[in-house]
Amino acid sequence: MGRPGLAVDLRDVMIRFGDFTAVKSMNLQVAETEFVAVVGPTGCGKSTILNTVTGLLKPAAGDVRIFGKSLTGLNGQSGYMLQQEGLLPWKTAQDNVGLGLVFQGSSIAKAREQARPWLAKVGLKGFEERYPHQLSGGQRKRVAMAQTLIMEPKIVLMDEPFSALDVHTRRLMHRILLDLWQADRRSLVFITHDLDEAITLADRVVVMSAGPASRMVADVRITLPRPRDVSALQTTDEFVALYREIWSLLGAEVEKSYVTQG
Amino acid sequence: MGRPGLAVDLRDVMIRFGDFTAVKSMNLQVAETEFVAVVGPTGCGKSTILNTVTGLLKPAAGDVRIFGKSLTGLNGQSGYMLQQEGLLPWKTAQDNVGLGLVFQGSSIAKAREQARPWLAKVGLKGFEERYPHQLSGGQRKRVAMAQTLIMEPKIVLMDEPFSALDVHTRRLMHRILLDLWQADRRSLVFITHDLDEAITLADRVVVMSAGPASRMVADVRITLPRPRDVSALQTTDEFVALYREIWSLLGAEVEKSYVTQG
Amino acid sequence: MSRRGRVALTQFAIVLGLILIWELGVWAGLIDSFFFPAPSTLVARIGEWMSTADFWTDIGITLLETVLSFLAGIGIGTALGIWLGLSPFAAEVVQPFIKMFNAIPRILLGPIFVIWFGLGLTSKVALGVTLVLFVAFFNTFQGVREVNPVVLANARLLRASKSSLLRHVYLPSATTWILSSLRVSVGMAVMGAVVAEYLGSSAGLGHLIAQAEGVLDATGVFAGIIVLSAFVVVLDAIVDCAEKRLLVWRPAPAHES
Amino acid sequence: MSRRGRVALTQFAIVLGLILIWELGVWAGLIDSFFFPAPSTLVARIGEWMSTADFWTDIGITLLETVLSFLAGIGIGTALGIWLGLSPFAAEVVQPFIKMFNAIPRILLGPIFVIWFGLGLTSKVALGVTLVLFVAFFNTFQGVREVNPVVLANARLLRASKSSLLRHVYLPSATTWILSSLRVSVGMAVMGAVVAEYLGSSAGLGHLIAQAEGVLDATGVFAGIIVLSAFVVVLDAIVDCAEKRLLVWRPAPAHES
Amino acid sequence: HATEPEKTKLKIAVGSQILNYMPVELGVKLGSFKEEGLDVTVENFQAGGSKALQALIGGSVDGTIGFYDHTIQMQAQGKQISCVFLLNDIPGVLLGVRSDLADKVRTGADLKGLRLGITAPGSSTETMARYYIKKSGLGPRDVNIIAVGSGAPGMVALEAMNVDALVYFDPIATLLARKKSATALFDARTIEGSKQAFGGSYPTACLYLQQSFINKNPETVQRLVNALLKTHRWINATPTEQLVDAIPPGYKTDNREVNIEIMNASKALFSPTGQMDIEAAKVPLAVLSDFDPKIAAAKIDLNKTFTNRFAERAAQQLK
Ligand SMILES: Nc1ncnc2c1ncn2[C@@H]1O[C@H](COP(=O)(O)OP(=O)(O)OP(=O)(O)O)[C@@H](O)[C@H]1O
Ligand SMILES: Nc1ncnc2c1ncn2[C@@H]1O[C@H](COP(=O)(O)OP(=O)(O)OP(=O)(O)O)[C@@H](O)[C@H]1O
Ligand SMILES: [Mg+2]
Ligand SMILES: [Mg+2]
Repeated sequence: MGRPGLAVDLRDVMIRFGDFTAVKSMNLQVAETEFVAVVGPTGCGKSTILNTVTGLLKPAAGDVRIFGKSLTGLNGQSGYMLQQEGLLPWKTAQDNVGLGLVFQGSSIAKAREQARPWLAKVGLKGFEERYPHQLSGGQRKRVAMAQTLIMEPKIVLMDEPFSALDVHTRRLMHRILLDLWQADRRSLVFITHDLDEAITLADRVVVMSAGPASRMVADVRITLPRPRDVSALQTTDEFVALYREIWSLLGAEVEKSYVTQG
Repeated sequence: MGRPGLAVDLRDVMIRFGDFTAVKSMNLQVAETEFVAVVGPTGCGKSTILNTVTGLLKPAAGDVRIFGKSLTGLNGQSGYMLQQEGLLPWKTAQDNVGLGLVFQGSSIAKAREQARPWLAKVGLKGFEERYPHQLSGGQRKRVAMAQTLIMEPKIVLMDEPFSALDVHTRRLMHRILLDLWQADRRSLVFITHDLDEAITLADRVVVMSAGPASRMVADVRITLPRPRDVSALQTTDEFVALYREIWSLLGAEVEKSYVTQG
Repeated sequence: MSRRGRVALTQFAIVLGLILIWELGVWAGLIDSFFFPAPSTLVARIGEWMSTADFWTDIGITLLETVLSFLAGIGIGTALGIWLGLSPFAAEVVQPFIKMFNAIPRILLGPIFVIWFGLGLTSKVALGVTLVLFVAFFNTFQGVREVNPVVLANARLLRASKSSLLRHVYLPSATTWILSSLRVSVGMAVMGAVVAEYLGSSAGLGHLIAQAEGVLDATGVFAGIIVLSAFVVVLDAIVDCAEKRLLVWRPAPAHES
Repeated sequence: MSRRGRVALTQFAIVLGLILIWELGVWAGLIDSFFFPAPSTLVARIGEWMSTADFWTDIGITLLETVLSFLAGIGIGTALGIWLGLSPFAAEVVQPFIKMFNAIPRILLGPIFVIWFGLGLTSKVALGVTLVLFVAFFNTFQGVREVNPVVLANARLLRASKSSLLRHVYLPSATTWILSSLRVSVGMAVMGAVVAEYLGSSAGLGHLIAQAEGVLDATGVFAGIIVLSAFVVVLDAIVDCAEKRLLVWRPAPAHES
Repeated sequence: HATEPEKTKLKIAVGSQILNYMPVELGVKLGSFKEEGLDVTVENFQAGGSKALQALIGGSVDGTIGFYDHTIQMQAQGKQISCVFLLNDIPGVLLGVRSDLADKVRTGADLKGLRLGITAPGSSTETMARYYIKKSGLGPRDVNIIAVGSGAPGMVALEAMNVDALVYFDPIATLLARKKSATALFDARTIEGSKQAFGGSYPTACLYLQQSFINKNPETVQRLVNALLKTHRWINATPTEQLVDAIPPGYKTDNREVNIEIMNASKALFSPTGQMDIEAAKVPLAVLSDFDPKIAAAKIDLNKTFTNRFAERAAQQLK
C-alpha cells in the first residue's frame, strides 16, 4: 500500500529498547530523488530511525516500506554511513573504501583501482595504505563516506557525516554529495546538527521532538532555488527566516526536555 | 626556563609517526586562566598536539612544559576529553562520570552521589544507569565531558567536545564550561571546527596549517568583551571581521592541501 | 515453543538417537560390547555404583580435587597473565619458559609431584593446576593486551593508579578472555584430578576407572567417563552463571538476524 | 643495550642460575640424583643420543605427529568454533556435548584410539587432535562472538554475503583469539603425540622417555623432557612469525609507558 | 605379640592391579593386616611398577608390591631396597603368537622377523621377552619389539594383526585362550612353563621396602609379612570358587566363569612360603644383566636384595 514514488515510507513507527520508548510515532516519507535533512535535539532518536530504515533495528510497531515494499531483513537498496566508526581496523583506507565492491564480487585489485580516485576525491590521496587507527577522526569519517558512496546506492543515508570536518572541507564534501545526487537523482536522508548545512543542502528539513517518545514536530520545505551558493544565500531574508524557524522549533524542544528532566 | 604564568608551553614541538611528520614545529603558549581555541583543517594535527600536551605522545623534537616544568610521563595537571570515545563500556553513565573520583580514593557510593548532579547538568538525568552502548552519540559525548570536568582540572583540554550536539544543547554546554572557567579561572584549550563557537568562547584562536608537517599559521586574539551574548554578537562588525579572517586563513590552508595532493 | 525448550528437545533427541544406535549396534553384534558396552549396562553399572557409599566418597574426593585445582590454576594463571600482560619485558623473558613447561606431558609430572607432595590431595591438585594454569595464563595474557587503547588512555588520563587500572580497566576488559579460558579449564581440572588419581591413588573416580581398566572392564571405564561428563556439565553451569553476572554491561552478541 | 639483547641476557642468566643451583645441589647431595639427575649428565645423555641415528628417527616421528595433530586440531577446532559462533541455536545444542568430551581424560582415550586406528600414526595424531581441538574451539567460538557490533553492522550494510563476512570480518576479528589458542595448542600437540607414544609404540620421543622410565633411568626421562621443550620453542617461533604477519594492522599494544 | 609395631598406619603401593599383586588387597579385605594391628592402605599406580617404585624411593609409601627385578636395579643405582616377602616364585607371564601363525611358530627361534608386543618399553615384560629371545638363539634385532600398552590394547593389537606375538598376563591370557586367538609358546603360570622359558623358577612380585625402613621398624615388617603369609595360606587352602568371590574388585573381571578359569590357571602363582631361593634369584639377575650393561657392570650382592628372615619367623609364628 506504499505510495508510488516513495523511496522511504515510515508509518507510525514506534521504536523501543526494553521499556524505554525512544520514538513514539514517526511518519517520514522520502520521495525518490528527494533530499531530506533530519535535525533534532541530541538523543531524540535520529540514528535510531535510520537504523530502522536500513533494517538494523526492528520497529516495535508501525510499518517500514522501501520503494513500496515492506522491509524484511536488511534494506538492500540503501547505503548507510553510520554515526559510529565502522571501518574494518584490519583493512587499509583503500581496501575499506573498496570493501563493498569486493563484497559484490570485484577482485581486490579492481576494487583498489576504483577506490583510489574516491580517496583522492575526499582529500585523502597519499593515505591509501593507512590503517584506520593511523588516521585522524575527520579522515576516518571521509573514508567511511567514500566507502558508502562508492556503491552508488539508490537511497543514501548518512548520520552526521560532516560534523568532524572543518568548514571548508565540509563544503567540498557537500559538493561531492550534491554532484552524486544530481547526476543520478537518488534519495538522500541525512542527519545533521548544523542548520546551515541542512538548509543549504536539503529539499526538506524534518525536525524531531526531544526524546524520549520523540516524534516529528515539523517538516519544513526549503524552497530556495538550486544550485545554491552558500556564501551568497546565508544573508538572504528567506534563508534567515528558515533558519530562525527551525532554530526556534529546536530551541523549544531542547528547553522542554530540560524541563521534563526537572 | 618556562615563562612564569604559562600553564602550557610548547616550544618547537615536532611530532612524527614513523617517517610521517604530522606536526613540523609547533609553538603554543597558554597562560594560566587563558581560554584558547584551536582550529585547523581536518587531519592537520590538532588532536596530536593535545596528545602531546597530556603526555600520551612523546614529541620527536622540542619541549613540552607544564607550569614551567618539563613534562615527563603523563600530565598530572590536565583533564582531557578525547576525540574518540573513551568511556568504560562496563560502567554505567554515573559510574563513568564518577570514575576519576574513585581513582582518587572516593568510595563508589560517594562518587555516584557527586556524579548525579553532573549528569543532570549535562541533561542526562534519568540515564544514570545506562551503559555507554545504550546511549546516543551525543549523550556519550556529554558523559565524557562530565567525566572530565567533574575532576576540576587546572588545565582543561577538549577535542571537539560539542560537535555531536545540536545547537541549543551546545549553548547550554558552553555555559557550563564558561561557568567552570570563570568560577576558578583555569586554563582551557579546546579544538573545534565551529568558528562561531571558537570566537564566542575563546580569548585566542590558534589556526593551524594543513598537514602534513603542519605548523601554526595564525594566533588571533579575540578582544570581544565578556560576558558575550552569542545571539547579539553574531551580527556585530567585530565578530564578522574576526570570523572572516579566520575563515579565509583556513580556506587558504584547505585549498593548499588539495593542491599539494594534486 | 520457547527457544530453551527447542534446545533441550534437540539435545534430548541427539542423546536418545546416539543411545539407540549404540544399544542396537551392540544387540545386533555390530559393536563389540567387550570394548563398547551397551548403554543399558552402563546405566545399570552407574545405578549399582550409586547405591554404594564408596562411590560417593570417590566422587567427593574427585570433586574436591577438581575444584581446588580449578581455583588454584585459574588464580595463578590469571595473576601470571596479568603480570606478564602488563610488563612486556618480563613477558619476553618468561614466556619461553612457560611455553616449555606447557609442553611437558603431565603423565611424566605425576610421579614427580608424588615425590614432592606425597600421595594425598596436594599432588592431585598440583597436577590439575599444571593443566588449568596454562590455559588461563595464555588467555589472560592476551586479554590484558587486547584492552581498547582509547579506553585505557582515558582511564590513565583520569589518573588511575596501577591497581585502579587493573581493577577498573584491565580486568573487566579481559573478562571475556578469562571466561573463555574457564570453559576449557573446567574440563582440564577434571582431567587433571582423574589423571593424577589414575597415576597413583587409593580412591577417587580416577582410581575407580583405573581399577576397571585393569580388569578389562569396559563397562566400568565408560560408566566412569559418563560420571565425569555429568560432573563437567554441572561445573560448567556454574561458570555460565558467573558469565551472566559479569557481562551484564555487554550489548547482545552481534549475530546475524 | 638493545631490548632484545637484554631479554636474551636475562634469560641466559636465569637458565644458568637454575642449572648451577641444580648441579651444585646434586653435588652437595641436597638433590637426589635418582630423581633429578645433574644437568651435566643430562647434557651428556642428549649428546650421546644425538650421535645415534635412532634418535633422529624418533624426533622425526614425533615431529610429524605433532605437526599433523596441531594442524588437524586447529582446523577442526576453528571450523567448529566459527560454525557454532555464528549459529546460536546450534551452539546451545552442541556446546554441552563438547564440554563433556573435553573432560574425558586423554589417557583413557589412548587405548580406545589404538583399538580404532591401530598402533600407527593415526592413533597418535587422533590423541593430539583431541587435546588441541578444544582449546582452538573455545577461543574461536568466543572470538567470533566478540566481533565489534558496529564494524559487523557496517559490513552487513555493505551487503556482505555470509562467506564474505566470515572472510573479511569474523576471521580477522577472531585472529587474536585464534592465535592465543595456538600458543596453548603447540604444547598440547606435543603432549598428545608424546602421551600416545608413551602409551604404546615402538618409536618416537614418547617411546624413548617411556623406555627410560621403565628402567628407572631419570636421566633419560629428563633428557627427553628437555628435548621436548626445545621442540616447543622452535614450533612456537613459527607461530610468532605468523602472528607478526597477520597482525600488522594493529596499533602497538597499549602499555603503560 | 611381644612388642608393639613401630608404625601402624602404612601405605603400600602396587603398580597397577595385576593378578600377581592381588594378595595384598585381598589381605586388606580379609582383615589379615588388621589382625596384626596394622592399618594398611593400598595405593594403585595404574601407569606401572616403576611409578610404584619411585613412590617408595621418594618416601610417599612405606612399601611396594613390585617385581623383584627392582631391588637389583636399585642396587645398581646405589639404593638399598630389600624384598621381605616373595609373592610369586613364577612370573605368571605368557608369550603367545596369533593363532593363524601357530603352525609356523612353535619355538622361540621361529619368532625371527616377527613383531612382538610388550606392555611398555623397559618393563619386565620387555626384559623377559628379550631374555627368552636370546635363549632361543636369536639376536636382539631379529624380533621387532613394539610397546602396545597393557590390557585391552595389547589384545586388540594382536587380533588386529598389528603384532604377531604378545607377552601377556591374566586375565588377557584366559580371554585370548577362550577366543582361541593366541597360542602360547610358553606359559609361566606354572613351574613347568617357567622352567621351559627361564630355566627355573623366576621370582617376580614381592613386597620390598627401603632397607632403612626395615632396620627401623622390624616389628612392623614382621607383621606385614605375617599378614601376607596368612593370606597366601588362605588362598592355597580355599576352593577356587570361594576364592573368586573373595577377590577384590580390581583383580577380577565381571564374568565369574572367566574368573574361575583364571584362578585355576594361575593358582600356582602364589608362593606358599613367601621365601626366596637364592638360586632362583640369580635368574632375574642374569636376565637383567643381559638387558642392561650397567647392571652387568655393577657388582650386585644378591644377599642384600632380599631377606627370608621375616618369612621364616612368620612361618614359625603362624604354626
Ligand atoms: N541499545 C539501547 N538501549 C537503550 N536505549 C537506547 C539504546 N540505543 C539508543 N537508546 C536511546 O534511544 C534514544 C535515541 O537514541 P539515538 O541514538 O537515536 O539518538 P540520536 O538522535 O541519534 O542522538 P545524537 O544526536 O546524540 O546521535 C536515546 O535516548 C538513547 O539513550
Ligand atoms: N598512529 C598514527 N600513525 C600515522 N599517522 C598518524 C597516526 N595518528 C595520526 N596520524 C596522522 O597525523 C595527522 C594528524 O592527525 P590528528 O589526529 O592530530 O588530526 P586532527 O587535526 O585531530 O584531525 P581531525 O580534525 O580530523 O580530528 C593526520 O594526517 C593523521 O593521518
Ligand atoms: Mg545519533
Ligand atoms: Mg582530531
